[in-house]
Amino acid sequence: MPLSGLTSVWTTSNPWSLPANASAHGLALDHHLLLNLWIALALLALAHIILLAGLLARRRNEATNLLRVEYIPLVALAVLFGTLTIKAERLWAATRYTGASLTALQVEVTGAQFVWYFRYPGPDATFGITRPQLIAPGEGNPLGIDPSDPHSADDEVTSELVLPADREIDLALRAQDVIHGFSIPELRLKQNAVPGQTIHIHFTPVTPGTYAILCTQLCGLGHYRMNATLRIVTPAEFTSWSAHQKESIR
Amino acid sequence: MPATITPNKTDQERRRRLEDNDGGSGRRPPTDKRTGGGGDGDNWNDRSHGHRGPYERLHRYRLGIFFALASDLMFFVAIVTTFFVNQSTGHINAYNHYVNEWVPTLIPRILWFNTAILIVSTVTMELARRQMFRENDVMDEWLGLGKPITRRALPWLSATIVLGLAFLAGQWVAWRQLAAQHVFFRTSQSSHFFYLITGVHAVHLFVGIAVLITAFAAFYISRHLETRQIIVDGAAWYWHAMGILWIFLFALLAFFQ
Amino acid sequence: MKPSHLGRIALLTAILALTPAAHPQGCTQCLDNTAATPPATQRAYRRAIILLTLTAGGLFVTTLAIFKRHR
Amino acid sequence: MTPKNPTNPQRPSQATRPLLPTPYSLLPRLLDHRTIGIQYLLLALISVVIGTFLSLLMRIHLVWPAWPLPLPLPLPFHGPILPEDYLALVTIHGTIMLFFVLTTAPQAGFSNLILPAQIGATRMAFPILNAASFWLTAVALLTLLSSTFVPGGAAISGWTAYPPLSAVQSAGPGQGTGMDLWLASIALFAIASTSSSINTLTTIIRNRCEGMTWERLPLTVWGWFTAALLSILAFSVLLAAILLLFCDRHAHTSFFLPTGDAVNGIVHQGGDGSPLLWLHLFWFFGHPEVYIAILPGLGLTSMLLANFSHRRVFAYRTMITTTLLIGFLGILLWGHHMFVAGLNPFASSAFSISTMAIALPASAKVLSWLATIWRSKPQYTTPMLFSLGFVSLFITGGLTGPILAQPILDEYLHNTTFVVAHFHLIMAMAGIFGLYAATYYWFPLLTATRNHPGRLLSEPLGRLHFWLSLIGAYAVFLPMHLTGLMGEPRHYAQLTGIPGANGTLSPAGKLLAQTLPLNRFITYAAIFLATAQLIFLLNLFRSIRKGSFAASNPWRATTLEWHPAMNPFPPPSASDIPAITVHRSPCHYETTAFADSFLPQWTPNPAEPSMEDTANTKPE
Repeated sequence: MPLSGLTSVWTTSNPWSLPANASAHGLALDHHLLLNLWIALALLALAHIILLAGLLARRRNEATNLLRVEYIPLVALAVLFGTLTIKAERLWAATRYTGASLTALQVEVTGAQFVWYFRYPGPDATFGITRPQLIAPGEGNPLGIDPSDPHSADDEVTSELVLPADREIDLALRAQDVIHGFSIPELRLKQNAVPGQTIHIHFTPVTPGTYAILCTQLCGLGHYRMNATLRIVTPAEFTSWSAHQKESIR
Repeated sequence: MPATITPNKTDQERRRRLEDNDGGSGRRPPTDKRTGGGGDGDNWNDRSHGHRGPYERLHRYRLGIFFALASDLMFFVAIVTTFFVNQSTGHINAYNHYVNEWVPTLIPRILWFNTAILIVSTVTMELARRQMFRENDVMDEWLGLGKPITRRALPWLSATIVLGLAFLAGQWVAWRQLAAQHVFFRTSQSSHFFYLITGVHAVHLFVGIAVLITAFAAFYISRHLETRQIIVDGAAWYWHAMGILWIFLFALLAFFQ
Repeated sequence: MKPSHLGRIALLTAILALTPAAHPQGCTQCLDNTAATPPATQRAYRRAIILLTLTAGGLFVTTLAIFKRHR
Repeated sequence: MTPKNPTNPQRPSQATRPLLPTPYSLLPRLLDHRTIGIQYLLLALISVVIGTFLSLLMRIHLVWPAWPLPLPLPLPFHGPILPEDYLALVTIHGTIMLFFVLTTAPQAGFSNLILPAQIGATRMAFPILNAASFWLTAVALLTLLSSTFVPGGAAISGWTAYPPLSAVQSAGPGQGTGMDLWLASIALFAIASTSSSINTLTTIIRNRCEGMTWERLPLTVWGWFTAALLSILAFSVLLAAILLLFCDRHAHTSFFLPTGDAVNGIVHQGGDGSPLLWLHLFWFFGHPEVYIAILPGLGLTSMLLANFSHRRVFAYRTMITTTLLIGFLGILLWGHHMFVAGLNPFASSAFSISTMAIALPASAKVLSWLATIWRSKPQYTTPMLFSLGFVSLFITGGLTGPILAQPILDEYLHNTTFVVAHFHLIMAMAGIFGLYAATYYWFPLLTATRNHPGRLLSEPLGRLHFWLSLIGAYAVFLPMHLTGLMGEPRHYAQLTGIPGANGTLSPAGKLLAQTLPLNRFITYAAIFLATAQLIFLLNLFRSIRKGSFAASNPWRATTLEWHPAMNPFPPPSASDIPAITVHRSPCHYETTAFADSFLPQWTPNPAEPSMEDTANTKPE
């Protein structure tokens, strides 16, 4: 399809391209984004050509045909923007309207000034209760996990997000203090973590590799260094990694 | 000029100079209903009365007050919005249950009484306002035949001031009663709103009373009839708006908590 | 008691024992989802948005109407 | 009108006699709308100089982090720029530029100077309110600037001030006194601009001269009208939000603070507030605000394009409608700032549709502009050039709007420099070009006194200024789209040497470092753009004193502000104040083979009224 052609043109001919996509939903997003960019570019060129041509051409009586000059182009634009909207809404619905499947791997992401914590529920697939009073990064309990809760025993907290490829991930975003923005450019993922709320996003990473996790919502003086690393690994590597994590916990 | 029924040039000029130069100094009969001429047959002469007539200033101020009240309404709407959202926001408690800890603040019974007072004060205010525009009296007063308007309007105006002060006192009592039950501004989510809404409204009424007192003084200070009319009229519209607003806010606090 | 009964009871206990392991994830999820935006809060926000837009839009149109009367 | 001008009523002085015992000569001057307009413009000029300087500091710091600002005395931001300093720069830059330049100059400055004249009125509706709102604005500016001197420095939470960052004092330096001062300043500004908008609206509706029906109002007036209408609706909501936030900060309430919010070990125990609520209230104000900044520019551009291409504005009535539509839709689409902020996905879809809808009135305006100048061989004066620049920038910045209006794309582009580029092109650059067009166009009216006629700004300098500014604007903000597409987030105090997870350059560090070449270029371009503005300042200060005198209607314009009686020079004598009457809609030009003539709104009809005239003045 021509769109992929455009994509390749963009990514090859342009030294400053989008970061390579590493998620399942990213490809469609990229296509739609590039389609939009090309349309914008075309309209930009068209408008400026009309502008310059109109300025250079010699004087003539003023246009009077409201229908031809104003309404027909408007209808055309309306159709164009309408189709773009519908396309975008369908992509949006696909990623956001429905929750994750029950088999999705659950990871809790917690933003605090100025660091990301990642918590894996462990074998019981349930996160232990957290209490703000218990938050003590110094004593190795940055999330304030309540030890008296049986579920919390096998929770693993890491500073690096490790995910298996090709499995749906269900991220539960939380923030301890202020609003943070959880963003993984390569996964075409962005969602604010709001204090007092748990916000779910779900996606499927596909390409193994290490990627950047950024904070994209101004959260204080350390905003610029609030980043973490995402490692997408093969399912086998992931199981061994989590096993190793359990070792380290004991 | 096209052939339309228009006052002749001199008349027009005089009118304009008067309109621009006299700041309602009353050199023109205040009940004069002359409408402007000129234009090019663009139904200029079919304009609504008072648009070019003597009450130019009055209507200008009315319009200004309308816009001020419009933006004030948005102010309160924003607060009410916050009320609805905070009312239905909860959190996960220590036992991992989702709880909503909104506890309605029981409104003191005296608020009903206060509301009644405010409604009555609106009526008296309207009566005072009506007295300002009785044409015969206006003519008399403008011609300097006594002060019939002042005589008629002052009692109602004073009544409004008294009732307004009574309302504020009543609100104060309400706050005292809540404080006696150890319900303060910071006590609970709903008490925030009770004190905030009643407080902000009280501030508005306070301003209103200040204006009313100014109007009262204006009867003795201001030499211009129109100025007096404007102050009373403006105060009246403001007062009505605050009255209606209070009824909504009261309903919100009484029934929607 | 007959072995068949024993079998049934065993099956029943097995099911009862295994269900908790099967559904906690579901529970965490529904709990979290209520925490994210419980219907009440969603309704409140919807009401808030509508209230703001309607009032503002109303005032906008009213002003236009006034202007039109004076035009 | 000038102070001692007889048409200036003695009413203000009477009304304020009890208030302050100022010299009788000074008071009318202070209450005179032209003086107030000039005061507003001066305030905006000071602000824009400061704001530009701050933006340069940011750009330089981004690419040369080590470079300390060599300020002699310990002013704010001297020495090496720390991360919190950078965020303070961001905050003050945004606040100053949006509020004190892009809102103040067009909406209060030029509207005071030009609006009454354009509707044939001799003064604004409420002179005292007018003066009060200016002085309130001045106090607001001083409050904002003073916040940089307090311990902890200025607020660091950006011009949007999202809580809890802005609600909790311990959330960072500058969130204590600095934040309080910021809130106070914005609250004052909100009150000031609400009251000045009340004044504008009342003036437009009430003080029009005879024959000035709303079909005949210049589009600038429509722009001012819509913008003022938006301000009275939006600013009071901001005021309420600020009041609530202030209670959260000082009265132990929790409107925006959730239970168990733990900032630096201090756990907030209170009711269940919701940070999202601030976003709703703020953006309900914030989005109309950006339209307030641009609407007057839209109107002015239409008028100038028509004037200099010697044509009627194409589809005049449609232009009025679109102006109002943009204003109306502007109220309904604030949610597009919150697609990834925790808004309900369904709400996101709704807001995205209403946002896409506004692309149509905007496009209608562009079409009408293109049609107006199409094959018109316009006259390339400096105001015309800046209007054309406005059109170009409006198109370029506007086309990225629909992209950002789609939630799925916003999921990638939100808070990247792509957004920064978008709103700087369409709001900041287009807005400032509109202001320049206004300045070059109305300079004769700005400088006219009753002793000497108005002066013109130098045309050659103006043209130079235009071309350099246009090149600079595109050079700064086009590459910024690319860095945004590469994933560079906003508000980052550093792009290099960001500590990674394990010592080495983290993936985040790599991603950001890739944008450095472009960012260097952007910084050079920004310095270039800022330097180009010195030409304007030079032109301004030179022409104020020794610019060439202008005729009473130098641009052969048709709108009322060029009516001889509206010009302070020569001062009309008390006896003959002409009754200004409007006979037709603006922009009437006739081009015959022999000559091209123009019919100002105020000249009576020739013997036989032209067809277009009657066609155009029939009531809707």
